Amino acid sequence: MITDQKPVMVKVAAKQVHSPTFASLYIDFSIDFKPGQFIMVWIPGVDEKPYTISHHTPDRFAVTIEAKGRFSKKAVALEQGDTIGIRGPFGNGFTITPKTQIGIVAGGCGMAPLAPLVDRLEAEKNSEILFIHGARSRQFILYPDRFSTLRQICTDDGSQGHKGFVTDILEQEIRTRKEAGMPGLDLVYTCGPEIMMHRVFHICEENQIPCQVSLERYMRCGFGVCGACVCGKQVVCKDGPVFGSQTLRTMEDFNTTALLKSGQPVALDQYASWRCQ
Amino acid sequence: MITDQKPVMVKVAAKQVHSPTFASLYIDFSIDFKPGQFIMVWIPGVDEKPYTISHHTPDRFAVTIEAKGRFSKKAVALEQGDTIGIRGPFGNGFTITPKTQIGIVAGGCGMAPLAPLVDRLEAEKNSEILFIHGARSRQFILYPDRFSTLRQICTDDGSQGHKGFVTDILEQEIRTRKEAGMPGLDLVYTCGPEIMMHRVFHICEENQIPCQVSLERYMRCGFGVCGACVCGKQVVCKDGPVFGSQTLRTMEDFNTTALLKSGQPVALDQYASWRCQ
Amino acid sequence: MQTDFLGTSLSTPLVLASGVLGNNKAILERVHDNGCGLPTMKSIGPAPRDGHNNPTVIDLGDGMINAVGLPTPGYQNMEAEWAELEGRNFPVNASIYGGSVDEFVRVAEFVCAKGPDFIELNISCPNSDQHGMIFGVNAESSYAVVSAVKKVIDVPLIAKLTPAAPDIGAIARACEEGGANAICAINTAGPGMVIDIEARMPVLAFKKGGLSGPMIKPIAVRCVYDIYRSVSIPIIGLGGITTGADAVEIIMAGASLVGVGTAVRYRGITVFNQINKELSTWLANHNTTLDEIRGAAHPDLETAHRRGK
Amino acid sequence: MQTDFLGTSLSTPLVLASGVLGNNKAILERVHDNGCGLPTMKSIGPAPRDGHNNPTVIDLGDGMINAVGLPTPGYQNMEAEWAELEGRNFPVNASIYGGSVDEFVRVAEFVCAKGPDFIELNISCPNSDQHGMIFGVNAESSYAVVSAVKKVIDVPLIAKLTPAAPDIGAIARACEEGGANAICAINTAGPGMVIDIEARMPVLAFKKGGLSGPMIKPIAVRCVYDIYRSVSIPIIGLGGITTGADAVEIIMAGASLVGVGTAVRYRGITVFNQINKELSTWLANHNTTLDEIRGAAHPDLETAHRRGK
Ligand SMILES: Cc1cc2nc3c(=O)[nH]c(=O)nc-3n(C[C@H](O)[C@H](O)[C@H](O)COP(=O)(O)OP(=O)(O)OC[C@H]3O[C@@H](n4cnc5c(N)ncnc54)[C@H](O)[C@@H]3O)c2cc1C
Ligand SMILES: Cc1cc2nc3c(=O)[nH]c(=O)nc-3n(C[C@H](O)[C@H](O)[C@H](O)COP(=O)(O)OP(=O)(O)OC[C@H]3O[C@@H](n4cnc5c(N)ncnc54)[C@H](O)[C@@H]3O)c2cc1C
Ligand SMILES: Cc1cc2nc3c(=O)[nH]c(=O)nc-3n(C[C@H](O)[C@H](O)[C@H](O)COP(=O)(O)O)c2cc1C
Ligand SMILES: Cc1cc2nc3c(=O)[nH]c(=O)nc-3n(C[C@H](O)[C@H](O)[C@H](O)COP(=O)(O)O)c2cc1C
Ligand code: FES
Ligand code: FES
Repeated sequence: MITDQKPVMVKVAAKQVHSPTFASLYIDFSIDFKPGQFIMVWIPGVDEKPYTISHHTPDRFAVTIEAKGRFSKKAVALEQGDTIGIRGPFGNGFTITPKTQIGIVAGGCGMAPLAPLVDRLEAEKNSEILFIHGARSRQFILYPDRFSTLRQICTDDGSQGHKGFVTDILEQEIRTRKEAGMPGLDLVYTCGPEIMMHRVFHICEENQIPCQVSLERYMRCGFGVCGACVCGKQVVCKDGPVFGSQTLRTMEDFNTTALLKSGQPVALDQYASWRCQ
Repeated sequence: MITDQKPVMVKVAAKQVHSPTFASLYIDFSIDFKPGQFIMVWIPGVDEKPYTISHHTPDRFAVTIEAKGRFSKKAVALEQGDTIGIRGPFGNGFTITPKTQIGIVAGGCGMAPLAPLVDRLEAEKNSEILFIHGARSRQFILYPDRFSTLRQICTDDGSQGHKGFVTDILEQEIRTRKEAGMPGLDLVYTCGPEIMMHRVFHICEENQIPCQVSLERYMRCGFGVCGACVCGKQVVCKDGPVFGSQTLRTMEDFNTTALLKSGQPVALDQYASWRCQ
Repeated sequence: MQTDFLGTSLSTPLVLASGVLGNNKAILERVHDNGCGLPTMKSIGPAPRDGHNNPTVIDLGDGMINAVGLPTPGYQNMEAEWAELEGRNFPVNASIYGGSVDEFVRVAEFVCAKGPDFIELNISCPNSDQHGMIFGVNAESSYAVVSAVKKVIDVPLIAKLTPAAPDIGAIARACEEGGANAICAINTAGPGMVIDIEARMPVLAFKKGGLSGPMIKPIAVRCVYDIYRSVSIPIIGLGGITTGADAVEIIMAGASLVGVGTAVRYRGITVFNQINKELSTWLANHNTTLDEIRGAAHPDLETAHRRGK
Repeated sequence: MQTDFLGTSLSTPLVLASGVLGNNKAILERVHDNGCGLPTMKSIGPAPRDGHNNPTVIDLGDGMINAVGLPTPGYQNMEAEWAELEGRNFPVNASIYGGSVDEFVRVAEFVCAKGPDFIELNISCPNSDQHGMIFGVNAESSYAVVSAVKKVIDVPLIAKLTPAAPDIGAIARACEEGGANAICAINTAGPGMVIDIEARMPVLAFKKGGLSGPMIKPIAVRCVYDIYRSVSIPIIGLGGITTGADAVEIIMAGASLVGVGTAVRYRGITVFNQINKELSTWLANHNTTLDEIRGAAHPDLETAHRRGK
């Protein structure tokens, strides 16, 4: 079935409310998929926005949405049986290469694209995972019981784990391993607020660790034609949303600039709509 | 390769002149094909008309054309290296069922669609062929050396074989076989002037022999949409051009009516453009 | 799926597009027997006309391009066909064209006396330099021809429109005001041209041709949507309809009947039965009816407007 | 395949269609590096505009439908981009639009001072109620806007036309008379509409959208063919061009340069290099040149007319 042309209408098969603002919508539909790819979700009469696939089995998948603006509030208010349209999957997804020591650094619902990646790494059992997850507070920690890998949690308010940033833990881990003569990280995957990902990238650069980040920009087509999502010379929906260290090094707009709906480039803090945290 | 949409441009690889008015154009092109099917031949700037495939190998085929009107005169005047467009093959082709005693009755260049059928029957060696071929005169006998099966020839002027009609021979053969207690004909394939085919059909009907005739009508699309070629409720280009006894029995327009280019139905003699003889 | 249309009961809501197959009574009947509720005859013109030389009809895979050129025996030369049609047991839509209001009137009056169930004015054919097109792109001339013909015929009048009209809703309204009982939309789109790069010339002998089939379906749906919002007479929606889902789509845009032409290329003459089956299966699965889905893509319009057709 | 166009030397005869990718300097440069001789910027308008809500761009398999709705930062809010473009090593075509002749003039004058190599007037975008369309379907208004803009700019002016014009040749002639240095054709066709039958509403938020890609190629070829016969200025031909063979086809219809938009969907950003390669292979195999095949589908026209472009 062709799923990347006009929307395929599907029903919400189940809904899981994670917190006052986070919910996952489950869809009973077989979709071809690679961790890190996204779909366009259409709520007829409202709008259409990109969401990462946050859970995937051969005949069911989910998206996890934070209620933030007009669209995402309507999305988390959807109930079982409601009909939405989906197009996709789009984007490149994470590059998965056999590595031993893997870092996963998630911020807020930046956990969404990373979750199926962790599922996959856990199933493949080839690697040891350093898993760091930050959130506003305890109740915003997504998928608390999903993974066998232990997560190191940070919260802004200290309601669970470390009070502070995921990057504190990442830096400390890298330092500890180095000092202990333990094997260092071979690769770090990260998703979360762009400022966080930028910091993770730089920590990785300082320590010569390859890094993959998942970016977010305003999107229209989702398949590399309209130009709405360009970030420097990268087309986020098509070349990305995942970018590796080599590309990130030359990506001037990373953590600095994003285009508004009008096409106007603005500083990221003005854009304000990046990955929910 | 899609060959039944817009014309595929091909070069005339070889030309064989059979008589003052008949020529075969050979094309080095692999075309999927069943005996009895036809292609539309486009001479750019001139016109496009249907022609039966008269010779077929995996990488070469031919059409055999009688110079008659404006288009066919240009067609037989084409030379090796000239470019034409072809679309097809179209139509149903002959239904080939394993039979022991097969009659082939060709009139003039009605030999064209029957020739690859005879080639095939000879190759399959399952049947005995009664092969009758009529023409104006000796020099109009197509493919004199092509077949291993002996042909019974009739000419209008008696310059070769029987002076008279193919139907004379057909009737006589049927009678002789019956009288001699020999096995009768299981199936007759015929192509030639419609009046001849009609007569062949009736002889077959009288003797309970199934018959297949290949009809000809003015054509535009070649694939059953425009309606130019309708003959009663049959669409000649798509349901035909080959029709079997069962259909022929209900086909009021067979040997009576054909549509002009304008769509006007006229008596066949007025139409005047049927299978060249 | 028996459907009432302007007082005539049709066995199905499907219409055979004019110019496709409908060259004699036998084939119109066969199309009807295959599930077409209303077969349309090939457009009948004021004088005998051969149409263009070949190539005239070319498949492009996702639709066709054609410039048949309005061949017609001429309205006065069809006695045999009318005689055959007299004893028919199915309704017939007679499509006609002319080069002037007078010609349209003359043909319509003559044809009407022959007893078709409907007369369709082809004020939209793009394939001839002299005929048709001028009426369908202009509201005044559309009104003029429709109102003039309306006076001389006593069967329902269908106006067939071209998507080339800058504002097809306005044309439809002019036709309604002129007395049209229904709108048929759309005729072929474009025109387009296909050049063969080896021959270095257009493939069609007439060079340009009208586009039909799946590639024009979005244009057809948009036109029916626009027309539905501007008239209250029923619409025959066509242009690329190939499946039951396509039929549902154009009905939701506002069509009461659904025309099928080019799809015969892709699914054969039995396409009518196939579409009927798919359509009724869809309706059954969705526990709904044709009446209920008609115009469903216009939730802002009065239910009354939707049900009126 | 270096090509001269209105005095500027282009690395290839390929043009990036406006509205496709060209949202910043980096991507324009990338497109250029991938074999596009002339990248066009997304159309710049008189005031900031968000465009329509999503869905705005939908692939239909054989083309796309879009109603992006002319988003623009507004001509006065693009200093950063102009600053970046200043040091560029590739030519840029700045597409602009306005809601009135005055707006066109204001935007054009301002943009021209920023140093684009060409200014393209989008008098043809069908996606906004207020903008553009009105000019491109009417010869007088096309003349008015072109001639007014021409007075205030000192780079070559390209008029981009819509296939919705009843007589696109006449529009092109009016633009030529108004001072246009080249014609770009075509903008999207239709408009069309795609209704989702489960949602029972149009898929695009704006309901209607322009059609692009392979499904409109026959319309584009016909338009370029018509324009070629009515003007003597060069034509940028686009609409569905996806392969080298498509490029040859539209060049034979009369195009001097070939635009590429929707094909990026089907073959990626490297589509430009792919088309260049296919085009030059075709030319080599046929022992011919771009100049020789340009307008080849018009054997009746003077060679002089064909060579002049
Ligand atoms: C590849 C990708 C994957 C994504 N995956 C997820 C996911 O898994 N889960 C998830 O919750 N979200 C995800 N998003 C984000 C999601 O697409 C929406 O952007 C998010 O849900 C907010 O949408 P909204 O319409 O509700 O909010 P908006 O109405 O867009 O508002 C959210 C905030 O952004 C600002 N804003 C919105 N649009 C603009 C604009 N054009 N210019 C400037 N500011 C703007 C608003 O002012 C507000 O502060 C993803 C985005 C991308 C690109
Ligand atoms: C399925 C099929 C297979 C065929 N196979 C062959 C084949 O293998 N070999 C072959 O030589 N021919 C074949 N033909 C016939 C061929 O297509 C042409 O009809 C034939 O070559 C004559 O074409 P023309 O244009 O040269 O002659 P025309 O110019 O068509 O003239 C030929 C004669 O027909 C009359 N005529 C032509 N068109 C009309 C019309 N519309 N209405 C009334 N009278 C008309 C003319 O007055 C003239 O007497 C086949 C036709 C069909 C339908
Ligand atoms: C070969 C062909 C011939 C046509 N001839 C006519 C005609 O004579 N009169 C008319 O009103 N429409 C004519 N049309 C247009 C069709 O009736 C129909 O409006 C159009 O093809 C769109 O429908 P479709 O996509 O289902 O084919 C013709 C179309 C084709 C393909
Ligand atoms: C998503 C999209 C956005 C477009 N935006 C514009 C625009 O802003 N200005 C313009 O002149 N044309 C615009 N167009 C039209 C294209 O430039 C081009 O004329 C049309 O798409 C036909 O070419 P194609 O088939 O190669 O895409 C847009 C087309 C698409 C698909
Ligand atoms: S969203 Fe259209 S190019 Fe990325
Ligand atoms: S030639 Fe068109 S239907 Fe037979």
